[in-house]
Amino acid sequence: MTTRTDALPTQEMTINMGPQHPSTHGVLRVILTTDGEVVTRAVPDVGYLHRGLEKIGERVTYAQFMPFTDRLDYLAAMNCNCAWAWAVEKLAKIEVPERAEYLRVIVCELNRISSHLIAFGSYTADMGAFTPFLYGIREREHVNDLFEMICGNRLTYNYARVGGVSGDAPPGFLEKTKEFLDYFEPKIDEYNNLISYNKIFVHRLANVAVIPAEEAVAYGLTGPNLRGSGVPFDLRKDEAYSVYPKFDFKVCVGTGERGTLGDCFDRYMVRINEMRESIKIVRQAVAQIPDGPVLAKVPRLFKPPVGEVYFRSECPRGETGIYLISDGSVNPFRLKIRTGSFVAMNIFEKVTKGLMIADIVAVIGSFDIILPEIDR
Amino acid sequence: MEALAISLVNAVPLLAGVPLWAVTLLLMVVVAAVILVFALTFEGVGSLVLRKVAGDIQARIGPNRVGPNGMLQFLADGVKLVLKEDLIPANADRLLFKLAPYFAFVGSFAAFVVVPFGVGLIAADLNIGIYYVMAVTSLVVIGVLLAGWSSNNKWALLGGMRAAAQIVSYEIPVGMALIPAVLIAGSLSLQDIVRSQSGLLGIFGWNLFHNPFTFFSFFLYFTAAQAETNQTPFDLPEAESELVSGYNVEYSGIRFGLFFLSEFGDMFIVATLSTACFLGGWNVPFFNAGTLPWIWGNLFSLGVFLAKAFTMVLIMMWVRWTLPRLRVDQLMRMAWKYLVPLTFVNLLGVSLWLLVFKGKGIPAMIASLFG
Amino acid sequence: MGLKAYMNDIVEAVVTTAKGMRITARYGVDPREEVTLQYPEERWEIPEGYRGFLHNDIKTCTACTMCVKTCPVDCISLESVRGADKRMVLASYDINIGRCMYCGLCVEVCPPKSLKHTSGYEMASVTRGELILHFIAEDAAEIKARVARQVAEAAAKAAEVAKAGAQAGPEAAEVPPSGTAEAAGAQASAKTAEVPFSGTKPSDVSSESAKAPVVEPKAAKEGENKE
Amino acid sequence: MEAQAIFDMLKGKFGDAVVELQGEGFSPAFVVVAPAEMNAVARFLRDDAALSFDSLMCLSGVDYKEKFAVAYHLHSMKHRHAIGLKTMLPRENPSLPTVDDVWPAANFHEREAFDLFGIAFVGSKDLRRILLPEDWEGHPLRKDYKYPDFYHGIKV
Repeated sequence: MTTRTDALPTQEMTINMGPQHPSTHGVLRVILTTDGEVVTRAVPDVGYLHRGLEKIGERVTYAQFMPFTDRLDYLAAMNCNCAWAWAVEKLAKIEVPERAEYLRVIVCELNRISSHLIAFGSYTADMGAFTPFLYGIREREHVNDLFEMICGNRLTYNYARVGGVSGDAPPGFLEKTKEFLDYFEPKIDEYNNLISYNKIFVHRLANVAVIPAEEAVAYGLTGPNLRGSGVPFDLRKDEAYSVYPKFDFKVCVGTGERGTLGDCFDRYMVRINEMRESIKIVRQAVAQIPDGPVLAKVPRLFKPPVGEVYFRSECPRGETGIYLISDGSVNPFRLKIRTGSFVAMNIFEKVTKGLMIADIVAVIGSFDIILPEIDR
Repeated sequence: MEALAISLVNAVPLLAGVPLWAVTLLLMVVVAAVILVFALTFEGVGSLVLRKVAGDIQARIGPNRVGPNGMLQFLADGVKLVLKEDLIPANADRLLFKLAPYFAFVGSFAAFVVVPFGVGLIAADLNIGIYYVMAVTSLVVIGVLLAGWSSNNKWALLGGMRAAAQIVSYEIPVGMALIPAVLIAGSLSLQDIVRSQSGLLGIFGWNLFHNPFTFFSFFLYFTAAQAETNQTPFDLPEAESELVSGYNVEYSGIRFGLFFLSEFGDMFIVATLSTACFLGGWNVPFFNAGTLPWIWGNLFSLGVFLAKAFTMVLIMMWVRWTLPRLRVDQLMRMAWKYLVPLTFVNLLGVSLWLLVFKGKGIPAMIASLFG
Repeated sequence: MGLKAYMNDIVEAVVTTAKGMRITARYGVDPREEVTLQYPEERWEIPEGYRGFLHNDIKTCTACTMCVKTCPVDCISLESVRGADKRMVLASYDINIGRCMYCGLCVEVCPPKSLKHTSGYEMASVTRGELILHFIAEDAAEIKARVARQVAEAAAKAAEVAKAGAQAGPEAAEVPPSGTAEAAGAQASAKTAEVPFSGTKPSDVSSESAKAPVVEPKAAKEGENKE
Repeated sequence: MEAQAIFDMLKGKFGDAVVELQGEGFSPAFVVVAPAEMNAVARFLRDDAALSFDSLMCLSGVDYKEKFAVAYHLHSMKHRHAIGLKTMLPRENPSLPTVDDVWPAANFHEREAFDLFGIAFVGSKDLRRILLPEDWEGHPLRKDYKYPDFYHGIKV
């Protein structure tokens, strides 16, 4: 294409997208510099939801911090609860009863399903199809019912405890879980028929914001965002924490089936496929769950030994790493939470160069960011 | 209209003393008022139906609190829109900002004039009917563009620009897809087009089944018209998840209401045009409503026409709640690379068909085979 | 783009759209698929162990302050005085449910299991003060005064008993001769009147809390009404 | 590769710049490096074929009361091993070379450490406050941080 120099002089436009924009998934602010509809630069501005969780963590005890992890990623609070519990247990070398680990895996994977349902739903809503969003919400409600049954709350679960879980599964919980899985499994095909392979939807996502594998690794992407680039890295397999090694499941990676490997469609598809794998894991866990206690003996005034530990677990939005420094007192000395969405925002500016405004929305949705996790 | 006025004067001796122009004017006002009321009612009911359909499709219930089963929700919405404060942004171009909604509303409302509701139910049977509809509905784009520009809001501006590009592009396939019906009827008048589809062939007399090209024309028209009315796969000008709400982001109260109404008006116009041009208008299979007494024939044909049009509206809503939105470059590509060439090919096909088969459609030919 | 790819594109678009529309149509016509719960009329079944509003059964509460210590957001405040029988007597027990995050940690640590989650979840108020649940209707100062009186009486009685004992037998001479019973009682009351523990008071609403009504019975009733 | 082996390798390459190995009680073990050599060590860790730490999992600032520290958690996608890097900084004007040219992932983490600890990363391509407002005073995660009473006249 030749560029004409005698053309009408034009000016770039700066648009403020967010923090109150319907499809920035919360209070993300993006400063767009556009040439018409084409974005020349998109700078993310985060921090509107900063609550200083890390500072709070230094002032409360290890057990008291558990409810705060609910607020870390409110769509996957179970995963965050368990990540915190695992990190503290790794620090203090606490043996957790096996039944508790199984329950944790069950709730984590159910939460992964519900979180991916929101990711799927809000993504399609961003793309203009509102109906799948409500279907996603409808299915998520069943997961919420299950969680309400096991821990008493629907959003901020506070279920895991240092040394186990807060309570055993009530009678009927495992049966209901199985029922839900049977009900839910065919729905994934329905989603695929309804929207995933819809021509318009595919066109919107394919070849948009392609992230090659090396770049994804260098930028520290994790979780579905990394696997969407074709890197088969899943902490459940590679770190093999908890009882995950006992289950048979596949690591879903992007295949570039409708475009280039590592585009938005691959990241989206990884999530859809991961729901199937989570169903598999929950089925196995429900079948194998042993009897026994669910909470190890942990002293009420819990003081872990002096030390530093970094624990990473696979949350729906990527690796949630907890760097925990203990000085031997009842409070953590320093705690840093590294989250998948925070890292994903780092690559945002790079991949959005030259896209259109509508694609910005597609990219935000494909990373499945959640703001409390970014700002902490 | 004047002829109607003369017959009215003849029928009602009371009016004999009144000058003819006054009667005509009075008649015009009455007809306009009737159509306005109809349009507003339709738009109100349409918005209710839209929400109900959305609820059904999305496994919800939809509005059900105002009135029995939520039937009066549209009244509540209307009252809310009228009573809400009408805000004008400080930096807006006040004149254009106030003017824009009227353009949009007039554009969609004026098209109702030539809608053939029944055998004799048409406000003005213009001999350039289709052309007129195309022309006045284009006024909407001026309103939208003005709204986008005068709001002094970047999102609104983007929405307005998108709307302008979109509607201007899609006028071409819309027009081209309607021409087959004009060719078959040999007239631009919508009433003539509807009449050309009557006859004893039943639904096979409709232009939809005239020949394969008209069949495709219908779908091409429907697709392109979805885009012209900013319906969902093509709702880029408002695109609430991208442009927040597009061109009407700064509007509130009754001014927003006018945009809202014009959107539904457009929807209905598209439905009526596709009904009149492809689905036989007020024609009923194997029955000529024109043979009935005037009042019954009109009522009957009105019912048939509205049933067909509402079915089309429902299908539009169904599409709207199923599909995601296109990107702006894809939208343009779809218009210029797919719809425009296809409609031209179609037009060529229809023209050749009419030339070769002397204006006869497939059903007519089959019927003539059987005598 | 060849003609074949061009036509394929069109066919694929039509087919995938039709597929999607079939699914939405199925939901659209099937009323059984509607999942909306008509909330105020219909309610969902609250499972056992639901973490609703907190309720403290003050009869069994031992004022041990475990709940106050464990609360991550400091929403519980209690005042207690040492009673005549050496037990702690609650003077006030307030929960600011506007601040509570329903984490359930306090319920878990409660030794007499007097603090419980009810199944109540509905509450609206116009002032923040109304969001503070007062579990003891009586004024804290009154209770403190009463307890102090009781303690004094008990001390007086004890002293009397001791005096009687001293008069009865010579071995009772060990009773400290100095100080009359009244003086001992006054001393004791002065000691107990100091509040041994005062929980954190919800600071931002403390001024409003005085005029707030007692909402505890209502919350409990709401919980029962769920069935 | 084990932490001890990595430490020995780094010690051989960088000599005195590699201070000590923090093994007991640390998971993963930390290799403590002098701040000036940080970038070179990072580059070596990434580029060496036997190490190839291609991903930076986490970068955190730490306030050890008498000293600041920056802790790096590295992971190798190729060899699937992990190591920690740590560098100690003085409390006055803590600064060290950036590693965002080695791992682009470092940028946001460095901005966070700059924001919450006031640690300057020299040579960073974009070092602004990230979570707090641009005009916020102080660095809240420092142990000696005093909570402000007001921010722009609003009670905090």
